[in-house]
Amino acid sequence: MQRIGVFVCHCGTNIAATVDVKAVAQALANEPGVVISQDYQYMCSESGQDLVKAAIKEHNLSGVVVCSCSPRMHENTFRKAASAAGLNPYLVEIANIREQCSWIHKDIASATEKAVVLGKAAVAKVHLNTPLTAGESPVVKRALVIGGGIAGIQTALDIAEAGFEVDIVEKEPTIGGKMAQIDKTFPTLDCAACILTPKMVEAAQNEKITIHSFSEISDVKGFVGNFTVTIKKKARFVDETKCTGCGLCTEKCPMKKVPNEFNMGLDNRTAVYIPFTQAVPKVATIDPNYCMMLKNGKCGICSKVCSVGAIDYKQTDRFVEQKYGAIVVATGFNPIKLDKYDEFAYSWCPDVVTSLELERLMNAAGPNGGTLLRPSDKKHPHTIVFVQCVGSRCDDEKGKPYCSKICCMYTAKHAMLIREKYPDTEVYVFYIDVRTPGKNFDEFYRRAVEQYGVHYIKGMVGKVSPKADGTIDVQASDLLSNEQLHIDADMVVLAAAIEPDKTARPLATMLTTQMDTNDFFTEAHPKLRPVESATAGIFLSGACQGPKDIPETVAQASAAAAKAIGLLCKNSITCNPCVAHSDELMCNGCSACEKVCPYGAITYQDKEFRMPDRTTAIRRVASVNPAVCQGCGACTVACPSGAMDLNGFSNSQIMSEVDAICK
Amino acid sequence: MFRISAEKLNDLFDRIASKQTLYIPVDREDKAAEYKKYESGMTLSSALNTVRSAKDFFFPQTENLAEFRLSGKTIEVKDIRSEHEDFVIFGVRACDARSFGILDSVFLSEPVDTFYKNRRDHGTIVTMACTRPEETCFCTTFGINPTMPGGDVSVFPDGTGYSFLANTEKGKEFMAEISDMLEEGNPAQLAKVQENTRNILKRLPLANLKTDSFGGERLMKHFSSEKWAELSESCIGCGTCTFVCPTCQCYDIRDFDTGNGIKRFRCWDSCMYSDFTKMAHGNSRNSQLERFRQRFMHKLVYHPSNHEGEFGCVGCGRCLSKCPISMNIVKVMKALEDK
Amino acid sequence: MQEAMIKRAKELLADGTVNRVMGWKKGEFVYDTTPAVFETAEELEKEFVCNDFTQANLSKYLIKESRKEGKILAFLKPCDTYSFNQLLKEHRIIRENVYVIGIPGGPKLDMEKIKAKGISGILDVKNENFTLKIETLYGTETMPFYEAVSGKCADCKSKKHVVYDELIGEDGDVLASRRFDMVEKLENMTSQERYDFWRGELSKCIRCNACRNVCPACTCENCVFDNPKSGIDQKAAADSFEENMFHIIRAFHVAGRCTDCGECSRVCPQNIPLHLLNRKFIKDINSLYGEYQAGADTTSKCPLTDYDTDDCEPSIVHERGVE
Amino acid sequence: MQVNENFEPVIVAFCCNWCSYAGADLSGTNRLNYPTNVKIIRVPCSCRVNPIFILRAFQRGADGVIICGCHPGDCHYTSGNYFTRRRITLLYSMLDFLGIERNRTRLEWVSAAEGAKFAAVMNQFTEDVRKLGPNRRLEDLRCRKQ
Repeated sequence: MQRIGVFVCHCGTNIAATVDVKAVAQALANEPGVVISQDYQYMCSESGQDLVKAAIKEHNLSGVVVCSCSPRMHENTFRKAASAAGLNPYLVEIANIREQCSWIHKDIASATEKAVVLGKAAVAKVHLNTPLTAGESPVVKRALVIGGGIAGIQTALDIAEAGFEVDIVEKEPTIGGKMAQIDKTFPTLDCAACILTPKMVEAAQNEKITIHSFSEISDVKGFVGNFTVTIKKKARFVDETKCTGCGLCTEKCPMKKVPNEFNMGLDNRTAVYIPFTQAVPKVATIDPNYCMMLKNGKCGICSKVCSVGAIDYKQTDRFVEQKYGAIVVATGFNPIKLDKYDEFAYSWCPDVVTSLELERLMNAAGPNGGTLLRPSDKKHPHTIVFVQCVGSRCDDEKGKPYCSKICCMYTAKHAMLIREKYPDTEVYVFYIDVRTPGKNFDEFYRRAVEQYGVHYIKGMVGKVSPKADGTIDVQASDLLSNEQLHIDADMVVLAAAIEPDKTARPLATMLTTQMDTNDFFTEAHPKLRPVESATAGIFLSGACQGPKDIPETVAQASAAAAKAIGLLCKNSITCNPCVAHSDELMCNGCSACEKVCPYGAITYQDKEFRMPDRTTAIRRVASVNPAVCQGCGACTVACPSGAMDLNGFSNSQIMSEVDAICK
Repeated sequence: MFRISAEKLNDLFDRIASKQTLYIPVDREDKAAEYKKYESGMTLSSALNTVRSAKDFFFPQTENLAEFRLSGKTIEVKDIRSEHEDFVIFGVRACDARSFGILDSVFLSEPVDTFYKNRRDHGTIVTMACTRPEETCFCTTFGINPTMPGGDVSVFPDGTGYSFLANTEKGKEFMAEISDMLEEGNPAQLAKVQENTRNILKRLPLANLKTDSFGGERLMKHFSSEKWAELSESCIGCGTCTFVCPTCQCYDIRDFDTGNGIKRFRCWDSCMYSDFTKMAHGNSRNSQLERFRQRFMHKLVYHPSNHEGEFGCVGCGRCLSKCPISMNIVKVMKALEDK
Repeated sequence: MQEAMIKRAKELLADGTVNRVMGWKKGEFVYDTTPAVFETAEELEKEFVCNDFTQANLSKYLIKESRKEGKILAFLKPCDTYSFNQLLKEHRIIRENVYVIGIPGGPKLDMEKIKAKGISGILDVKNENFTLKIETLYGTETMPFYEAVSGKCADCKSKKHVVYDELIGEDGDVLASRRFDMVEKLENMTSQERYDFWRGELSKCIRCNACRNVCPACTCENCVFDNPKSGIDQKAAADSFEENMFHIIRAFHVAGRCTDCGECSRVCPQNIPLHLLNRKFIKDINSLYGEYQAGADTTSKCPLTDYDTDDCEPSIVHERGVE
Repeated sequence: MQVNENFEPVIVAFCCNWCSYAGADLSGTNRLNYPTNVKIIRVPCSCRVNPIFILRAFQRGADGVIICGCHPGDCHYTSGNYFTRRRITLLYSMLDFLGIERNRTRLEWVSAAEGAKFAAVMNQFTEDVRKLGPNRRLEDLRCRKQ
């Protein structure tokens, strides 16, 4: 038999002025199971709480109902009080008779009547409350950062700084990402390599950081605090532990006609290669698509020249399994492919380039050693046209609906750098809008226009047509003067939209995190939890969550690191006990619950059961991981058999409240 | 024997209905027949039988037994029994009429089910002889004569009218009330109709079905028969056969919490259901085979064993036409009978 | 057709591909065929039947059968393959243990429709050029074939088999059926008329559970209406509310999963048009969330466990049609 | 339709803990009045509301049922209210199909900041239900108050 205590709070006059609290206490005293019903001036005060505690002990209460303010205010207070008196804190229910009764009603009689009903509903519910214990789950004190661009590096450094082990998994042979390819950075125009490479080295030298370059994630299991990740270390045919990065193999390699992806295919590299001088780790990699030894067993020069014997043609993919407490996703972005943009002649005219290609063309480590020359004839370009929003803010299938955010600024940067270095070159920028919010951004853009005389034209380029004389006819409209323009350009630079890396989607599936329709990772809350994914223990860093420039990326990377550190600091996580659970005897194994779970908390297993007809059967049944479940209850309604129920808000509890209210 | 011509039948109904509640079989929109409370202008159904049997009048699907009123911490028990009003069921076929006897043997034996008895005491059964049996009919298997349907009053249609014959005291009282509307009967015409019906009965596809292989003494033989597995394998475990059956009499007693108290009621139960006779230890019959076997063993073996050889089936054929997967007592009997 | 099926079944039994055959068994009359499992060629020869009355959907039996020793051959009509696929999708059937032969579907005949014509004492029904020649105890009767076609076949949605290992006969196409006409007709009634219609129908319910137990989507280990722990268990509709409750919740639980096989209405002893409830959900899903046919494949997302951020608001219910 | 002046509808409001329940609290904090007929049941998310609860409320004597959740896109659990929207739309449509008065059911999105909206919604809904009169089509006679 239940022994329920009811405690009605006056809240000074906040409640007592419109609700006859004594009448409420009296009415609830008559409810089945209620053994004591009291009212008090301020139930949340020290002495009020003592009243509750004393009653719990004196009457050996099995449940407590407090009729007071919103549970959002003091539910925790009274749970703690109950706990202190030896009653499970989840045997406390609050009837909200202030915010949802005394404060909104004026007539004492009807407000009192309503308060009684709310009290009865709480009593009915508490009858069915069960003691709940918040579970604890240990935290593995190691973090995984997926992606080794500036976001990943910054996150890893911050986590390592806090004293935790952290692994970076990078799919390319070197970390550094897109920033390593960039020449100068806006709005300060300092050299990207100069600020990035020291960080790369720092990451490599930090003893808390392990870099898995040329590696991918192949499997993720587990949950917050306790992920088990399988990392695929792709065969690079060079023993990382032996290679000194001397580069002799790359010099001697006879296969020299491999498109160099670091320079956006604008020049060539060898089959055995180190992507760039400051690569980290500075280890050679053999490209099996081009290496003659790997393709047909003829060559082997690199192996002969390597003084440390690092070349290993027999190397295969290796799989490493590691446990992590937190995972940070920093998979970054890529410019979209422009092969569908026939109007810009990108596919067939070498002098129509993307902005990232321009970065390489202008970079001292690029194909031309830093001198801006046209790719086609290596001549100095005198007229350059920049086209903004290529594929950004697009409604059609070719492009992306969103603003890529960084293009306005880097184009201003490019224009300014060109005008600075080659004053005889005319620069035209066609734009829809120039968007420059950000510290010193608009000033930067205005300098390009005012100080450097860049021609900004509001309008869209309609057609880019390469001409026989080597120049390019750019046909465009000037929306402000409302006229059609033809510009004879030497080069055209397209500001291609950026999109999440293609590896992000399968990764999101493995991590059971959510993505938006553009494949950007969805944050747990757009305003209040911007660097956490909705899946506990998975954090977001950099452009994988949305387009970002470098300062924003670094800021978010550190924020993600802070969140990860916050998690790793704990020895264990206290789980919310109000989570779903499945009654295996009723579960059909139909997977409906799993499909609506936003957290991937539900898994299935085949279990042997003794059936009512005395046979045994193997049935597929759901089980909920209480450490991952957040208690939304979506699964409980998706489940047709009612096998899935929610602690603290069970079907029977809610129905008992319904019954009490409608009675 | 007294007679009324067909065109005056509704006048008769009006008369009866002016004195007590009258139920007659009428056609629904889907052409299936059901008993309805008579209202002036209703037409008697020409269908052989109703979808639901006439047992509903004495043993309704749900029936309130008691009430508990709850106020605060006190409980008050309320007896809600009241005397039932007199009523007449018209047009009951011979099979259903026999089923009342089978129900009586259960409900009226000690301890008497007073709810059932109350309804039984106040009901007058006016039966109707069959003239056009269906292919699913096999009442003769159980010794029922559909040309002499029994009940308190038997009615015999002859094509142009109906002859009435009182069989009981209650029947005679009923006849007395309507005697002024009746004329003298024509026994010769009636005999011709009955002769014709008897000839059809001999030609029925199930006319040769016999009960010789069944009865209490065959218990162990049939109980352990290997045929049950095959017979029950496609049974979906619904309650259709039991709910349309005129002799199935199992019920469950349940409490419904209205919020202000408890309403205790009984409702039909089906031995085909997986939770039938579920007790604290679990269920006594856990497989559909056992449940299926129970139903037919009850009708063909246990019932005659407990009730002086009377089988628990009247051959009305409802389960034959209504079982979702067309498994029925005839198939069971044919599978189990001595070859 | 029946001969070809028996022949093929015997071959597959003989070569060990399967050890059982799921089909239909002859009854006392032409129409009372029963789903059955056959284990030998002799049984097949003697009792296997496939005729105008073999309507029962065999898919649900395969939940249990596919968990038994060895592989079973199942003859599935087009509509049954949808149910089969849906059950595969819900992990209820073990595919490897079933050998599916797709057979042509209906139109099958409904005995009740013949009897509704006042034809009684039926001994045999023959289809002669789409005229039914019906032998009865009271002489020979005739009626047009199409007037006896069962409700589920009259509204046939597809003659295409969505899953099979082999076919007997030709595969058909998805049809443009007019199956939503009656739903639409009801939608265009006034609220009061709809209420009266459904009260009239649902008040006939005797809660025999035939609709639920035959339904290939109702495969719960323990139905909420049988489970006292659910708090809403009921054995009989003790009040009109409980009639509504049972049928609303049952329709809701199969919404997005119901393939519209029509078994619920076929088996209802009281002829309640229960399929209209399921069809209402299907029609709503199609019009609000995009065309969706449950069971058409095993990979698509069920509309009720899926969403679109641009989904319509429930206020659409308040705004459209007739109040 | 005839309005019974003395009829006081029973209205059950399911509110999600994170947005609408907080919105209801805010309308209290701001002393924005709505009728006492409305009684709130707190659920973690609107997607916790099982159609069974809604029918149960009508069975037990509710005259109107309203569900309130976070605005689409703002769900604390990211996707809960999207599921709610589909489920409840279909359920309400089914109730309408069965001839249950459509104004007895409602779903509204109320954020934690929308105390005024919460009060306005409840005032409107109560008025709509009051106009409909007592729920007779989906009640359980056994539960009717004597």
